[in-house]
Amino acid sequence: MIDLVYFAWVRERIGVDGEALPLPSGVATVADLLDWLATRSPAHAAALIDRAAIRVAVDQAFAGVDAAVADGAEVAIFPPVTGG
Amino acid sequence: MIDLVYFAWVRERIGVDGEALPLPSGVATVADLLDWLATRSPAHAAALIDRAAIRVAVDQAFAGVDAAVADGAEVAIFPPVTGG
Amino acid sequence: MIDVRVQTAPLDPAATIAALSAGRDDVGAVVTFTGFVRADDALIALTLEHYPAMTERALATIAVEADARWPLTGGSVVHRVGRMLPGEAIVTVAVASAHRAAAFNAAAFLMDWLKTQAPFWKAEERAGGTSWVAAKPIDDIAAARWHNA
Amino acid sequence: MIDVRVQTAPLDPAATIAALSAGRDDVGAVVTFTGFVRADDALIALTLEHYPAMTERALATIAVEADARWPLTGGSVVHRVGRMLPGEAIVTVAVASAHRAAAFNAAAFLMDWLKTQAPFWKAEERAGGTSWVAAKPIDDIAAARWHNA
Repeated sequence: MIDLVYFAWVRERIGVDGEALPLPSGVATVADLLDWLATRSPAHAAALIDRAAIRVAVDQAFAGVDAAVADGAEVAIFPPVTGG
Repeated sequence: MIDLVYFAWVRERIGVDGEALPLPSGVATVADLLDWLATRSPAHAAALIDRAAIRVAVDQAFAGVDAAVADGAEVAIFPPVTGG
Repeated sequence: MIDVRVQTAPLDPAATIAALSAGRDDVGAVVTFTGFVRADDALIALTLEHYPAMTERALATIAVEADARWPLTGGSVVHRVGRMLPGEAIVTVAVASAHRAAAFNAAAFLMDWLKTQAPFWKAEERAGGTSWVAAKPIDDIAAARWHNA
Repeated sequence: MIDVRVQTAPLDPAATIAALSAGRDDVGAVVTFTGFVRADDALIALTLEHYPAMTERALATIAVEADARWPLTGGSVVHRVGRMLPGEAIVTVAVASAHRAAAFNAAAFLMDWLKTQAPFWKAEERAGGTSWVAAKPIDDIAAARWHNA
């Protein structure tokens, strides 16, 4: 399983704060994960369509699209941050 | 007459806060004034011996050694500033 | 040591500053930054969302980084989350050091980092609805200056 | 508009900051610098002397300069003079703007200027006697960066 958590407009477009899903075989990286998630529903697809506007953290640390995603990870998906 | 005012160790070495003196003929610039003042007493000479450590303001504005000194001016003599 | 905190309660910048200098005789300089909600384009309110588990880690990491880069005698980063009104403070960064250059640089560094690396998101509420604030390229440029510093 | 003041009474940095943001909804950023007396080498007290007639003119000039360089919504420079003890504030500079870069830069500019162009002199009082503080070349270097900015 992986714990997915969503923030800001990613959360709003997908429609949930997060979800726990079994990690499919063949999903090894952040890029793989985003590709697979986008196929899950029209809402997921809409949220993830502009990959340049998507940022990801794996286990609470920023991760690039080539970063590994392992079973048991917490993967957060959100737009570029705007705090401060 | 010119109004001379002294600050910090210039004041301490000369021994007075300031003095009003008639402007001698031949004193036209800040450099002339410092040269002339240094001849007035051993205390003046001691205060003004290191010209690199002396700053001057004419009528409340920083002035270089070539600046003009006219009758009626207020001339302040002091070390480099250390506020803030 | 830089204290970091996220809270929903209103900020008290004055207390933050006082805490850095009270009872100390080795602090020569305190620099503070406080960010406020502006009523641009008839803004009604600003809501700050964050990612709590990551925020704690991220704030702790940057506090250690600032301490390593500059000789600081203390510091504080307090970021507010939730809904806030124009004129209210969003964030206060305060840094103390013996000398002013370290305090100015560390405060600017912490703010540039908060703008680009801390998991907070702003939503603007106006009469016509609520919209998410877009990240500004100028903030990435400002943050990049520290990479080679 | 930047308010400038010289006083013998203790400074109140918190009040200075509050005054820049209270009741305003156009202020996005307030940066403050406060300088304190440090007890270096067993310092007992610091006495600040100034040239009152020139200080007023000089502070007014630099306030206009800062306003011309950055889009500020307000500011304050309060410098204390007279005798003060370790831990007491010597100077508070506070600058408000819509955005943080202007506030950070204006505050640093005002401090660099105060260090090099305002007619104040510090005397340090220790058990062995009182001595005048020497100007630091690094302050001139810091001030010079604004000449071409």
